[in-house]
Amino acid sequence: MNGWAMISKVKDSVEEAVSGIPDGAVVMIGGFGRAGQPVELIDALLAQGATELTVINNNAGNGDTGLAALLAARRVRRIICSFPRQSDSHVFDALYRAGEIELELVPQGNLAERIRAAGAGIGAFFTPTGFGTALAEGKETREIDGRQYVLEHALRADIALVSAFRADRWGNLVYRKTARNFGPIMAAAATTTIVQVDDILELGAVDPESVVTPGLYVDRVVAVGERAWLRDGEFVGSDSIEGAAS
Amino acid sequence: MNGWAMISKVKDSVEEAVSGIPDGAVVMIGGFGRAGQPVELIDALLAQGATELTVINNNAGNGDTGLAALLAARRVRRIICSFPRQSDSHVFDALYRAGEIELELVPQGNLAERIRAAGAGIGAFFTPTGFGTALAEGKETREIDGRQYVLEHALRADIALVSAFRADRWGNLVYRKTARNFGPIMAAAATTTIVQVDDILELGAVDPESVVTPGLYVDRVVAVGERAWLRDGEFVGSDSIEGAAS
Amino acid sequence: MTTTISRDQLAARVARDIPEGAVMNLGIGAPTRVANFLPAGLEVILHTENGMLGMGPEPAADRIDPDLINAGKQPVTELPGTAYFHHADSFAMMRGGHLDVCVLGAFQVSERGDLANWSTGAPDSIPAVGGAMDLAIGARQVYVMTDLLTRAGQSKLVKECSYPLTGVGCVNRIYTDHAIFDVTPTGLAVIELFGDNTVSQLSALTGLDLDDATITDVNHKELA
Amino acid sequence: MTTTISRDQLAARVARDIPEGAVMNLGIGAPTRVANFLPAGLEVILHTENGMLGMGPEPAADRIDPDLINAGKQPVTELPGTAYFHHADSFAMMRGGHLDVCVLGAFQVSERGDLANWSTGAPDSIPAVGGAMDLAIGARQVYVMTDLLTRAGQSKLVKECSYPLTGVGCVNRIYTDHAIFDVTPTGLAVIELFGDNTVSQLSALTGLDLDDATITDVNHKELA
Repeated sequence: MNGWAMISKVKDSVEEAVSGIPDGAVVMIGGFGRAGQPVELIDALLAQGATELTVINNNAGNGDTGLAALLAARRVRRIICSFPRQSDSHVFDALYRAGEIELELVPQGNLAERIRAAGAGIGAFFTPTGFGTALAEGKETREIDGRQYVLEHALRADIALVSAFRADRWGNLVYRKTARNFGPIMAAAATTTIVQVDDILELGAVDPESVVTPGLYVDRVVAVGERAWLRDGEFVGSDSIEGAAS
Repeated sequence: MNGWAMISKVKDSVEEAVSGIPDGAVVMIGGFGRAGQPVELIDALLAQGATELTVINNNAGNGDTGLAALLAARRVRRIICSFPRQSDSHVFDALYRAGEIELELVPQGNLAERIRAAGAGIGAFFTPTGFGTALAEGKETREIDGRQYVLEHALRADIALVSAFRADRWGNLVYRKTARNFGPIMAAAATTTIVQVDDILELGAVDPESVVTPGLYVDRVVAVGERAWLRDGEFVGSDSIEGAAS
Repeated sequence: MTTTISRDQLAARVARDIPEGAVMNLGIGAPTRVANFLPAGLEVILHTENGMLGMGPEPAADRIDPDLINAGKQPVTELPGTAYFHHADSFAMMRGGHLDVCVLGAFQVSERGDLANWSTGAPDSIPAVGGAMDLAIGARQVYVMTDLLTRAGQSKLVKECSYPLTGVGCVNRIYTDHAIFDVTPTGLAVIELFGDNTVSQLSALTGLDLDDATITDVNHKELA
Repeated sequence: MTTTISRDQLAARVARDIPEGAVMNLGIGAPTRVANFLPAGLEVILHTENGMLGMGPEPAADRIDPDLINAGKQPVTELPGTAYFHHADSFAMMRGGHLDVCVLGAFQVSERGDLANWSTGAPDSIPAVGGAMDLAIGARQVYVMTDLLTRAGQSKLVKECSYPLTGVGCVNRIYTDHAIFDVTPTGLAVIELFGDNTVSQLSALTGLDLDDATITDVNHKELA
């Protein structure tokens, strides 16, 4: 190719993918429950050592792995989420009751829209969700065409950790089923977006009509191998998947 | 199926698809230039006779067909668009100079975002586009995190006329290349969304990962036959396409 | 002691009001049972706020796909016609009024249709709202499905909610184990009684003035 | 009479400043020529605001696809790595600052970087803004590419724009047929001169105080 380097956002390891995340960073982490949680990147962030983090995620960790492990290691100062309390959120629960983690609770749709606004260059928006509730206290309200709205502001991050299905070297991404969830909007809302995928395909192998996250939103992408319930991209059943039903 | 009717949004003709559009309706019309312009639906609307319309489109008609023909027939009282003046917008130009059509000019990205806001239940939003320009005169402004923004409001419609590529009977839509443009956001922003497609596929034949407009946004869909430059969905060249290069 | 219907009977009763073609979101908990009582072959499109329309029933044990879950994080399946989308698009569907019905649980509903279902306000509880506030304002028809009384015997239908609100004036109808209530501009109206319940008994139980719309409704139907 | 370079020479000069991997939007008109001068094999990803990243060159006459056009409504092609998206997503990319560079034409640019390029304000003209205002605020680097002088010989670089603004303080750099100017906090700085132009000649032509950053810049590079 005439000696040009070609664009490649591909990193060889999760360690390389998460390198340079500073202490105090605001980190968006994709996923809804376990679906779409970028477990390998979170583990790499844990090993990398950044601390005093603010984490933006729908939940506050499940069980003892992934985000929960990051919390257990006391790397997270503050969490912005919609649904911290779950049957298996014991790590967060204990930290919260001990006053060792700050919580900003945001209705899930406002959380999603605030993240979307950050990526879309919208400074703030009037949403009907939460009007008249405790989660809108102190916020500006306005009646527009007879409906009541609350002003919510864009929510940005320094880093996004996202789990997608497949990528090409430009960073074009496709997701898989409901594991898509927060990935596309977080990828657009962070200064540096780091993505783990099952496989990296040749450029041109992702159907242009089906790209969900165009590559301009992605800074680094790393392949972590096929998820346990797939073979060559096809679902093969769940008999041997640990925790799949939890 | 146990005697249930099954969901079908499929209409047998464009006449049926546009029936009931009232005088005075606010009508969004998809398309950017000729790409994605729902020509058959516009022709049907012309035949149907509704008048005193407000039209929301990126442009204000090209040549003498489609939207331009609707304008020429004096059915449109007012147009909201970003780029009325084009080399072949002579129908609009003449009406405008004669004072026979009202124009609301909106920067293209604000137009798209206002339409998106209407579909998404956002009442208004702060956008940086247009700040300090004549198109923001009289509008509320605000500085947020050091950047200047203008408040823009959601833009709704009674009717959307959209051209997509393929649909199923639930109204799930896929588009083709840059003919996608305003279709997905207009489909979500109108009370009644009417779509023309090349073909209607069996339910389940549209890849769930690739649906661009989920069926809940679509009220009526009609097949108008394959576009001239395709055979069985594949591009076959443009030798015989009238006006393709214009 | 008034008579009540079972939770499954109530779910079946809600299901009877869901028309073919409805796009519906069922809240976590009892509302999810409504899906079990939709007639086979009736096409109702289920939305789950984590990014899916066309959700099907729970899979067989060996077909659980961890990438395919509902808002309660339970494994589900996809039906022909399914579409996936991201979280902002999913909540845009709700907020934008594109869902026909959602069915939610409740701690309390006021006679003006205020809903409280996300927090009891207990000082030591960990707050968690999830999508509750979006669902509450996010469908053309917001149905609540609940026991009329708490375990302690207190009415969940109240003059003013004492628990933190989920949404203001957002509920259209309340399906309870005693009766069905519509929220009207003048307060709650009983539109259907279960068992031997009477409107006056329900007024006593709830401490609310209740309109009797059970007869009126039938008349309207006959006149229509 | 000062010397000037041709429009194609100018397009080639702009192209030299575009690094591999840049995501770029080229405005309608002269800026589109920049693409012709990007080195073969250099991966620069072209955005067109009507919903495409990865835009390729004009097709052969028999391969014109009416569904595949750019913002100027001209037929284009797709390259491997292309992605399509709808208009709101496309303008979100711009407004959200995800484009590295856009190159625009201009009627006027003020010394503070205000841009006027959508309307001459003539009372009988039909106003049309298109995506101009979004592009103006919608890239990390906003480059203007223009002749320095109008056909009537007036400077397009001005103290204050007299034409209606497209954006306030949005321009970073102006590539003209006489010289290249950076917009700095203290006004315009000449960073490169073409032909035998001098900074003082340009000051006379434009009527503006211009910083001479042509030498300073080289020094900086040597020191870096």
